[in-house]
Amino acid sequence: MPGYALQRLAQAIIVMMVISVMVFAGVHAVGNPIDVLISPDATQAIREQAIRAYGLDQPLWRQYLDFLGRLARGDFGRSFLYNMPVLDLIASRLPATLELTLAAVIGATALGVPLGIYAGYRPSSILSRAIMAASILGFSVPTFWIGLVLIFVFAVNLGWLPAGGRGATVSVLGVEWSFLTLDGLRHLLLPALNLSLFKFAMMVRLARAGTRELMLTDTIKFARAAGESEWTILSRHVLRLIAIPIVTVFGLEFGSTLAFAVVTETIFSWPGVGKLIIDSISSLDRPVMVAYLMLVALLFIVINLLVDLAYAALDPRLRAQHA
Amino acid sequence: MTGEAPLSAFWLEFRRNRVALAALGVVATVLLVALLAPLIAPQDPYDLSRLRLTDARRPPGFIGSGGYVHWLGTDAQGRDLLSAILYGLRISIQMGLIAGAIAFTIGATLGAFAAFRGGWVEALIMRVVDLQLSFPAILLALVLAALLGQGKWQLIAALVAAQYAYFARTAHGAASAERAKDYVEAALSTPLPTPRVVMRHILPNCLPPLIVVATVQVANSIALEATLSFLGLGLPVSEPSLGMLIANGFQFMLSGRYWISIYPGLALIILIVAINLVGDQIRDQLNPRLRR
Amino acid sequence: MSPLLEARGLTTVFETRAGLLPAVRDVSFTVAAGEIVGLVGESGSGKSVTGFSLLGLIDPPGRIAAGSVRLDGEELIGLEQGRLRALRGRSIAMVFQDPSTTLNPLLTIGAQMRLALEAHGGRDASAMRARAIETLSQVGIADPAARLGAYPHQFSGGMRQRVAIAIALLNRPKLIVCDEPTTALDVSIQAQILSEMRDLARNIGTAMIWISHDLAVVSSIASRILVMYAGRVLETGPTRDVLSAPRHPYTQGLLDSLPAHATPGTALRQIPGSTPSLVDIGPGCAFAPRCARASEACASDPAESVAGNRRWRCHHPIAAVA
Amino acid sequence: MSELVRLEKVSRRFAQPAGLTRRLAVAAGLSQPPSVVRAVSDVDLTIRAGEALGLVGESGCGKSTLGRIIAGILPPSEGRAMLDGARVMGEGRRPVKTTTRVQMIFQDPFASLDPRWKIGAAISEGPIAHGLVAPSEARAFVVGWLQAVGLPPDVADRYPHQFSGGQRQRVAIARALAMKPDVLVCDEPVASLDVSIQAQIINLFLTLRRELDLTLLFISHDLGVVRHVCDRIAIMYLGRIVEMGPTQVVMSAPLHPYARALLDSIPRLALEGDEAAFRPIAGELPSPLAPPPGCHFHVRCRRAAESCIRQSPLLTPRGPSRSVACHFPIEE
Repeated sequence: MPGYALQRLAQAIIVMMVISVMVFAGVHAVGNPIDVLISPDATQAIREQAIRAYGLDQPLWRQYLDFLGRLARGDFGRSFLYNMPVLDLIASRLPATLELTLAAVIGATALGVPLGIYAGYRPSSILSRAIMAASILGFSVPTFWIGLVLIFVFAVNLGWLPAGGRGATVSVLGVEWSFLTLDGLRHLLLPALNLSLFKFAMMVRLARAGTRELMLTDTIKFARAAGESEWTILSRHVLRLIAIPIVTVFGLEFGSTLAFAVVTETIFSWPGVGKLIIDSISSLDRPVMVAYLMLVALLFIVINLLVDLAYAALDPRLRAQHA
Repeated sequence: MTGEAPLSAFWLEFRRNRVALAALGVVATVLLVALLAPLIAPQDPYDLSRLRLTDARRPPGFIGSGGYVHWLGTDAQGRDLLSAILYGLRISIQMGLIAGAIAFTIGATLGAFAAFRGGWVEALIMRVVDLQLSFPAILLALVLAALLGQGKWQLIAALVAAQYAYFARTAHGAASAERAKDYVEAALSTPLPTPRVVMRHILPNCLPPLIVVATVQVANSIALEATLSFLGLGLPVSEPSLGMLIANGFQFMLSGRYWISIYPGLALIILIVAINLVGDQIRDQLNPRLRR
Repeated sequence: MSPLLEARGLTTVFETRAGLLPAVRDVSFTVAAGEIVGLVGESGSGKSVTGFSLLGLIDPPGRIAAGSVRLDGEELIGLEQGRLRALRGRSIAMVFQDPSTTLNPLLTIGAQMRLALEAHGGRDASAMRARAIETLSQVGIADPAARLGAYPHQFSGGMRQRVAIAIALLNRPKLIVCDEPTTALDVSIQAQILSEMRDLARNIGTAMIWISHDLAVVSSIASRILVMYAGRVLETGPTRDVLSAPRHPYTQGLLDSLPAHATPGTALRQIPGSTPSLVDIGPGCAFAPRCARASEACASDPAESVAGNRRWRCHHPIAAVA
Repeated sequence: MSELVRLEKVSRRFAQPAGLTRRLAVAAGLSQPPSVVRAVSDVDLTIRAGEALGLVGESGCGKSTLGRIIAGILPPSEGRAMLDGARVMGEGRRPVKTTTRVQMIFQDPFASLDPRWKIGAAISEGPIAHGLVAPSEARAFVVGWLQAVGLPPDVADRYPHQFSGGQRQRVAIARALAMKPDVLVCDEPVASLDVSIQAQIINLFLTLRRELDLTLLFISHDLGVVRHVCDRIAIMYLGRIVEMGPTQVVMSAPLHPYARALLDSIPRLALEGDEAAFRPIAGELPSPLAPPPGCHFHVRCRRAAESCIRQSPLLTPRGPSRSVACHFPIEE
């Protein structure tokens, strides 16, 4: 097991290095940030001064090494646009995104898995067909359009819920949270619903497909032949057996939900990192882009590691392999 | 079992699912309508000289200066929405198909190559593919769209980069599975040359799962392209795709002019849902674990 | 004395797109308490479906279309689901063919045994544990207390099948349906399990229905035998009598097909043709198209003939040996 | 009879595939190297022209691997597989089969035919590619082979899924024979078939063997079938041949304790009123990943002594036609 853990750690470090090169090389190729930073009327002297100030006159590999060194010190540079340390900027935006993403993924799983199991257990019932129709829609309809419709129906037409913003927040441990106030919850509901629909559809499909295949297996027939009740079979056998693919997708989807938050945050003016990255892409705010991509990559690696650990906890066969 | 080739037997089974059949009909109709858009659209929405600002943002049913009915209303530039949607569909489908075809070719080749080469080449290729698969497509497309700038081919490149990995993974899995089957061993032990066995036996048998991925991915590219356009990173404004139409209508939504965003969205959804329904049926039919 | 299990006119059909598939047609037999009955047939003969029908474990699109199954005097067909569930595992249990797919790979053996005990009112943890250890040692698993914490993948195929048998035995059923339980195992392991099951049946008095395609396996364990073909029982009787002097031409044909008793290198007396598709089965004898003794009379369904403890369905049976 | 197939010290290892970082970890000493299975170790074997050799054993004994080495599907890790004095497969890192004179028939006729090819095309593909028949004459050629295996000519235009298991096995036989091989390797060719169909296919083998003067390697776990078809038998246990000799002699009076136990554990039809129609072997089949040292069978063997743990017995001749690998063979 320690050998396996070291192996995974080495893997993670290699991946991070590769990603840092790709991110740096990729982002460097985006336009010329000086054009954005400096007014076109600025004198050549001012231009050169700015270029030196941001280290843009150095050769590429030099910039990369500097960049790595700063990363190691936790210094991601300053945002060109907001003129503040990138890390602080992201830290101030991250809780909003995490809150939104967690609400969406947990909600989608908590609702999608039971409904999916039901749809796989009774594939021909009317409710199952309705669930599947909903999931096909959720799977197909682009997130941004659903967001528009939600705003149109609930905010514009019915006026029940706010169309954007984060609402009132409460500060806990120096971080602002929306879900602790009623107003915040009202603001959270629509964007979370919007973001969760795709994940919900995915969970339903996954749980349904797994259950449908399982119900035909000898494992389930054998449990029935032993006289176990349908509830026992669903809760003790089926749920355990479909947990592995669901945990995988839960992990992977947490990452992609984080990414899709870009869309939802844009529509609902949710002040998270998604909106930040869109703004930084359109304004070529290089340090923000780099930091955001590195952050996402790091999150992915951590999530993948957690998923693997969860696997080992769920599947005794894997425990044996890694021992 | 009657005397059909595998393909016609497949079609017979497909035909039995009426929902999937209807979806296939919708896909065909939308394709046809998009193809014939210049002939059936009441207006050429890209001809700016014909647009009248007095016709802008009119509700469905309005009769504009052109003297014909705007069945779905008009947009902020005074375009007939129905025409704009037909032309938009054309662009969306074109982008989806081109990106899908390129991603299919690159991905399937890479995956099949990895499966046959084996060893560290396979390990490396599949590692990269897995890594990329765990990275959200939208983020990748966003960054690429930002890097490469705006334009049709830049957008296609972003879509391909976001999607080839699915094809590679599927092709690798299918080719590895087929390779281990007895009929391949039988062909190799005849002996027949490996390239011939790959081209004539293995690849044709890898096609079905790839086709499933292709249907889903074409639908995904269309959605992704719309999303990128919506975020302002898509095609140039002069030839709006469906995503751009929706984005342009967004600001009028709050004032109750829903049609500018809603109708292009509906067209998009009908197309994507229909493709996914077809893909689902194909997938179910190919799943050996659901057969008895 | 009334038999433990009595099946009368059992008919199970599958509704497929190709048409109504009669997998089991009008099957009648009895099993006495403590008796081992062998159910022999080729693929598609309906032997497994018969076994599953007894436990009411037929999934759609299949259903039991007609007939009666009485276990200890209680009618099982049409029984309410809750009551049927209470009987499964407690009165009638089942062991499947492939032990690598029957056990849940994610639960320990102990947990799976506990679920089976809890299904029939098991509450006391230490009593359940004791019972689990007892049955595991009955099926020949060494150090059963330690093995309770093991997962299925930590057992070999033969050991896994023993665990499955132990789970079937847990609630002391009166009858165990064994569906090809040794087919997936190697011959040396098959021999071990066969001899253990024979001793078990003798020691604890459990009746068994042993389903197999292998005449030799069935003949080594069952005292009575049913030969099935295309959903029908063609011949029944004491194993030794049926195999040494079959009355039905199909039974004879099966025996002749075995190379074991032929002179090496000589042509076997084969049954021509292939097993019929169940969709196309007409009203007459299903074996007639492959039968050397068939005549026009075989276009009609042969009634069951009885002589002593033997029964068969044939218009032209092989004459009894004097 | 002249010697046609010859295996010289043939071994075959299989290693679990390892990922990139796993390899790095192994190289750095952080991780155990992946486990290696010796599926076949040090097998010497000859098959004479016209002979039918039966290869029997339980799962994991390496009989299928050995068959694939002779059929030129797998290269041996060590040693040589020769057909008529020439290697079956070429040399190098990725060896390819160089002869058409040995063909193979597989266990599962549902998997051994390409589902997308009409069977006529499947039968003629190899012969056309190797110039055994001109494309214009393929039709008549296919019909000839279909008739030889007892199928009507009009089935050439059908797909595999339209056939029953027995018919597919006939097609597979026709496809192999159409290459005009001298040696036919049959890997459990009747194991997945029903008893009544088994008899048909066995009869077909007997007929074809006589008519075409074929040399057979017949792999099976069913001793009854092997006894009926084969002149000579080789019994394998965990990668090694433990006993070899004329079928009748070996089966009536085996020398190796494993051969004896295997024969005893097969149930016989209880016609004679003998209840103990079989006698089980004690113990489990050991994992091929970690076979016991010395003679692999010693842990289950009643005759085992200390020398059986220390030294693995070599296959040594006993009389003119038999050989056995045992320190303490059964003497009659």
